[in-house]
Amino acid sequence: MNAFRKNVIQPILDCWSLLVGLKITGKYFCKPLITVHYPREVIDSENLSTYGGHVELIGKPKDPAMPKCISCMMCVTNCPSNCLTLVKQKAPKPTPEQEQEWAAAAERGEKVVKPKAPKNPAKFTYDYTLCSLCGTCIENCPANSLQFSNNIYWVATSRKEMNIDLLARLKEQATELSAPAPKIEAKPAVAEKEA
Amino acid sequence: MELMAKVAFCVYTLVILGGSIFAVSSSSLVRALVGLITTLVGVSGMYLLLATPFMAFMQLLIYVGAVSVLIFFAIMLTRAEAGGDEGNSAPMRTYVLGLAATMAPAGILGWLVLTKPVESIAVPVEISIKELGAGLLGTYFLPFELISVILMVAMAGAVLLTWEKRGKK
Amino acid sequence: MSAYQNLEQMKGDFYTQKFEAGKQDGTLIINMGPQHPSTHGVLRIVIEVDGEYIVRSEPVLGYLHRMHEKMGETQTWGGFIPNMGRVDYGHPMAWNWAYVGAVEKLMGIEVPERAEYLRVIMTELNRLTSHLLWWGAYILDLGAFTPIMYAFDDREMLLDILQRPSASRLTYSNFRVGGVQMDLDDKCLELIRTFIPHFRERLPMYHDLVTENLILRRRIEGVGIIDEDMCQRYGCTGPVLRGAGVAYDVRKDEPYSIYDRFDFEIPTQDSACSAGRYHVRVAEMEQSLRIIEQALEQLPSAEGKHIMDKAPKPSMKPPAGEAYFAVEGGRGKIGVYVVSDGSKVPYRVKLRAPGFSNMNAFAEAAKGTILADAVAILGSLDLIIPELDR
Amino acid sequence: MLQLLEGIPTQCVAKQDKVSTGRAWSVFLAPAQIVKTARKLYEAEYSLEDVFALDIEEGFLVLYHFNRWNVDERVVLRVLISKDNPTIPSIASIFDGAEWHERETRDFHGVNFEGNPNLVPLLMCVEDVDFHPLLKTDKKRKQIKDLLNLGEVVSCNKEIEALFAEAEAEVASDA
Amino acid sequence: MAAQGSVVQKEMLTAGAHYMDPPIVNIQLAQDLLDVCRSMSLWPMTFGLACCAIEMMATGMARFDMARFGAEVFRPSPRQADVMIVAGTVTKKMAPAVVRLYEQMPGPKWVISMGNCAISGGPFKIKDNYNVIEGVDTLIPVDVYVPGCPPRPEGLLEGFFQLQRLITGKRWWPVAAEVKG
Amino acid sequence: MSALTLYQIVALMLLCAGLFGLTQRRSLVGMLISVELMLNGAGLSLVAAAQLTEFSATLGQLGTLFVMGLAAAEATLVLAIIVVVAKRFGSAQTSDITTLKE
Amino acid sequence: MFGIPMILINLVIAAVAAMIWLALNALVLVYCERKFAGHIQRRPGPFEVGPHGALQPLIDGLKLMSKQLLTPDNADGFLFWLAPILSMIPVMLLFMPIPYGPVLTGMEVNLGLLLILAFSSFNGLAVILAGWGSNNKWGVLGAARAVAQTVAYEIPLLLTVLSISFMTGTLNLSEITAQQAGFIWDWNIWKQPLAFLIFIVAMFGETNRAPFDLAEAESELTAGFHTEYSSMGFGLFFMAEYGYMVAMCSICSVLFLGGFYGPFPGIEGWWWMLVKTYALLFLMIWARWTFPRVRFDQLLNLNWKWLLPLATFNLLATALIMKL
Repeated sequence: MNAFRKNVIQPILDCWSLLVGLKITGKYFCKPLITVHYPREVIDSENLSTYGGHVELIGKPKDPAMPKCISCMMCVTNCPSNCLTLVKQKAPKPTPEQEQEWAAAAERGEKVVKPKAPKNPAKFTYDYTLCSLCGTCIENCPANSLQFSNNIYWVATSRKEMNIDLLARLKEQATELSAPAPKIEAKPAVAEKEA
Repeated sequence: MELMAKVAFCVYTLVILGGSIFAVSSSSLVRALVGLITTLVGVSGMYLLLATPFMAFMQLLIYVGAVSVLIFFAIMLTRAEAGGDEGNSAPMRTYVLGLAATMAPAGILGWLVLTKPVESIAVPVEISIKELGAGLLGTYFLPFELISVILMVAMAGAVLLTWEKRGKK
Repeated sequence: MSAYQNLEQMKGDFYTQKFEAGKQDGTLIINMGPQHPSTHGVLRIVIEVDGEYIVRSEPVLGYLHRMHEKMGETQTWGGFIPNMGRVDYGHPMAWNWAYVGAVEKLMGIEVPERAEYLRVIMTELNRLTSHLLWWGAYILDLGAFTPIMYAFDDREMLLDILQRPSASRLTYSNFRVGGVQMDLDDKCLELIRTFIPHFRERLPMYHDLVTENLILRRRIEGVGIIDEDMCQRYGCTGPVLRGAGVAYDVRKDEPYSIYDRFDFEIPTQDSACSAGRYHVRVAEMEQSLRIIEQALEQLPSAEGKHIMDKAPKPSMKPPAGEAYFAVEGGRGKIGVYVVSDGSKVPYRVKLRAPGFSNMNAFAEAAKGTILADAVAILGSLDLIIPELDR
Repeated sequence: MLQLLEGIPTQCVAKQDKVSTGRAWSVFLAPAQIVKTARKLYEAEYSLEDVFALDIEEGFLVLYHFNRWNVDERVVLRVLISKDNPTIPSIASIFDGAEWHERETRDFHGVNFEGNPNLVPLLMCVEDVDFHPLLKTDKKRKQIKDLLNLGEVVSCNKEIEALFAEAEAEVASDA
Repeated sequence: MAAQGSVVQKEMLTAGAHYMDPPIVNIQLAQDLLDVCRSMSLWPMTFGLACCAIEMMATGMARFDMARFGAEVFRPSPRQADVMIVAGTVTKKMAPAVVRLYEQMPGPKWVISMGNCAISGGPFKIKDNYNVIEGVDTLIPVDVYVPGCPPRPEGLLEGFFQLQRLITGKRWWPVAAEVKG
Repeated sequence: MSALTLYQIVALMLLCAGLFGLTQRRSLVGMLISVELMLNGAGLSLVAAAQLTEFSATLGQLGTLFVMGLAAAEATLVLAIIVVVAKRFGSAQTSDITTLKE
Repeated sequence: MFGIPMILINLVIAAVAAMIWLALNALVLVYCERKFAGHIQRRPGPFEVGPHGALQPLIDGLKLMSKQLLTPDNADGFLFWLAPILSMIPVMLLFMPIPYGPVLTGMEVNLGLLLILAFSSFNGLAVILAGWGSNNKWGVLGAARAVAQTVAYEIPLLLTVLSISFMTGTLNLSEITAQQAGFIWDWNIWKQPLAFLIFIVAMFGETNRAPFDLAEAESELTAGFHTEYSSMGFGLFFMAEYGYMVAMCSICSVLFLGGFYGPFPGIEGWWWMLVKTYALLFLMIWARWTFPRVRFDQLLNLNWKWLLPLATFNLLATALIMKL
């Protein structure tokens, strides 16, 4: 009798669970959808702004096109994936007059005050494809010149595109800020695949 | 209608002929099976022409649905290679002997059929499925039961033959 | 090398060749993977089947070997942390913690209390995402398409929460030696507080839809026995071990950080089968919720307590020595062993992945079952392939 | 632990500081003793955590971590083998899980485990059979005394003491 | 040190099955129409390699729902897939399999390289790299790169839009509003 | 030529094909296929004869039905035998199973 | 009329109509399934291609047609391409004897039910050929599973159909429909509830639909028997599967749910048939997106240990009641 109950009655009773399953999916069928229709609408900016896109430079508050960066190389040395390249600016090449002046000053025994190299970097490139978005560079920047960007919908059709010149990007952003032009798709049309 | 029947007969004959030749001659067993199935379909068409649709559908149901699948399983279980099993052609001697063995009964039977035709009618008799059922359970009850017993025994035998304990776990 | 002499003749796929060499009659050798929907990535399993029954099987690893241990010897101490987010994408916080904890042991750093609480909260939230991911994927493997969608609905809420302190959605690497990268803001805490009751409401639905389902119960009950002895021999930990009836949890038995301050249970099941592991994981989700609730209550206020004030620079130089630190990850005991020679770069980093040991028991558990059971067993082990291959 | 090791000729048994290393005991063994010890540990309900090697100047230091479920007492077995003949008996017959760990060690360092049932590459490609990625360059390789310390020694034989001799002295001088 | 570099020669990989035979009847209009059809029903192959695979799954889930663009039909068999999303790190051991799967796909076929690992080896491109292929485009021709570690699901959707644009020469959907930080 | 004759010729063709196949095939499965061909021929012949003469049509159809049943039974058994033979000898080729001869 | 008999013209028209009907239904059904699944999962499903994604199935079909046809290297090309065609044609024939309305019957066949059973057995054969022809281990495994499954589930299906024909005394589908005219309680479902249940379960098994989709279980067998099929080969299998579903559900509604008759007299018409068929189809879709897949041995156990005895019992009981 016990075996009968276990092997015959119980399975039939268990079939009820199938109906329960159908009921649940049926219930969800009637509920409103939760999809964000992406290109037409996006998840709220408040949420998205906490997500880190690639790294970018922050401009000075007064001069948005000029980075706060002081070329201290902290980010480059600490980056685990070696995706940042920074070239410091060299001191401006002295003009002949200046050289003469300095030479004269040296002769006079005065202390020569050579102009120091400007602090902002000459070249600051960033290979996004190598980055692991760990944020070490941002933490270690003494000038707070780096941040995660909000450029999170970005795709490319070649590897080179993803090697970003951060200075140029900052300039572009600065001009955009000053004159908010309508965003035009400026990506070049790509040749047909069948070619 | 007469013309239609003739056309249909020719078509079915071609299907049967093609199928059976394919079944006998192809080197791959699966292809031979496809040939057999073609023949079966052709024969069932013939049954339709003979006004026995019941037979036609039973032919499809039993042969295509059951026997062919069984044969397919036989092919799979004996791991016949796709092309290799009948790959190399038979020696000439077997070929000739086989042909002779085939031709002898064919000649005799053909001669009989052609020279001593039985009186026949042109339009096939149609009987309803009810009559068939009545026959099955009335006049031919014994053979019917015998067939079912044979099927039963065959199945039991097959299971017994291939029974194997799934031991070493 | 003597042990490899016969490898010379074995060109290419030596696993299949090995199987074919000792092949019995009537069996078929099939390759599951490296690209196969139910191996969750690029695991490959060579299976010898007799009909539908598995005669023997041999997992082949290494399709996602990403040289983490090699990188441990080339990156700086701080620079290795991003790797920890990628070893196990299911539960990266636990790996972060294991590595960071080992280095902290080595350097003798004490972590600020708020940082400890933040670590607990984030790790447990992450454990929820890990279990939800497993739950959905497991049911998907067993052939039901809808539950994973519901699981991911909840998971997306969790990801939104975790995205705030880590700026990332999946490969979190926000633990730092001596603290955590970013603090949880008020909005985030509020989100967590609303999430907990929401998830408590959802759990019964999961049970009704899946756990109670007749078909699912028949699929997983009594399938893939990994009992206590097997766990000991193979070194299985985590839900696999708890599913075999041993109440072992690193959080309880070897309490690290502040886990001894929380009141939670270790769910166990005695059946040692896939169903046991399934129930353990589902029950663990509730326990995680409990821990998070308690941690939120006890969380010290942010004022005056900095989470990173004792943290050394990424280019730190720990003193020479060795340290082993074990934490409880979503899949079992995660152990990180580090050796320092006093330089900027670790001398050796050894990652003890729980999935590696759990997977090891697969071949024995799957023997004699049928092909569909292999999928059920594989899923119940909750594999994350990068963790296996490292 | 000490009872457990009775009858096994250990090279060195030392207590370790749990807070800073995470382990309770450290045991140095000769390669020949490892199987016997593993069996004892298995009988005492220890389970295997991992097996791996450390590339040091003296040779390869193969480490085995064991832990128990009911008692938190992690044990590390250390076996020092020479570079010329990096061979060590396999414990895969006792702890089946060791098979993969040993194969992994073989992949990374080229340590051969005698008696492993299936010593083929686990993680590496077949082409990379004789390439061992974790071998250090001579410049980077360090001596054992620069890396590890013995801890609170219970018993120790001469060889091991000699290995750590200078380090102890250094520590003493530092203090 | 083992030689880094692809296991199989590049010439061997790209020649052959990449492009379709020329159509029998070549009418521009029909081709354009077919291109639109192809771009609107890109069936991806279930081919998750590593972390990015989870984000790929998330893209198919209810919140982002790739199915809206007809890309829901994840085919397990390469024979029925149109686009291969290489989501994750390709290792030396895996490389032959990737190439083989690519060659098994019927033309026309496309490849989306998702995530930094697949694009260039990402964080695993180190000096002593011995096992990670530095960019799947050294193995098979890649059409669209979706950077990120891992990219957001929106990123993958953008990758699909870009692929549709490659096929038809037109972006079909509006540009999403930018995130205000 | 009457319709019946035509049908009989077709049936004869099936018989010939089956016979020829039986002699030529060297695997048991192939032989089984040939036997099925012959059985079909027999069935066709039976039905045609019953339908196109004054003879009882019921008997003809039922007889063929019985033939089909027999064919199914025969196929089952032969399949079992073939499987056993294949397991025993490792092949289902007739040339491999001639151990008695040697 | 030029000597071409009427019956041939009828046949051709019926065949063409069946083909169009099949293709149309497959398209609509694919769309419905994807939408339905989407809404169960709280997402819209196809949405952007055409209004609410209505063009999606059509575009998928066109794309499939324009893909490259690949024949695997080691495959037997003849068998490989025969299989999809062989799976497609019988499905079309299945629609012939089904009465979709008072005059909407493709071909009046007295033995309609027998014809359907006969031609539905071709499906298993096509699957087997596909699996074997593609010379792929997954394909062979999937084919073996599919055949064991379809052969097994055909038996309870046959037995339930037989019990209906016992009751109605005919194998003609039009007659069976005609006998159910009248009110809703005249439908066969009330007379044969057990048979209805068995038929529904066996229907899932016969059409290889989840939770019984063992032949193409993608988490176990990659894609099962059609692993190697690309382009239209796959498309044909896909269409055949959906066509088969529609045919089975139509037959079920004819046998049990009164065919084209409404719940009370005077409102019969083809739309009732459509409504009933699609209700059953939605049940199938609903089940597919809710349940996990059963295991292979459980599937066969269910058949041999439950469905078969129950169906036999049902048949015997029907016979007994009819006799009394």
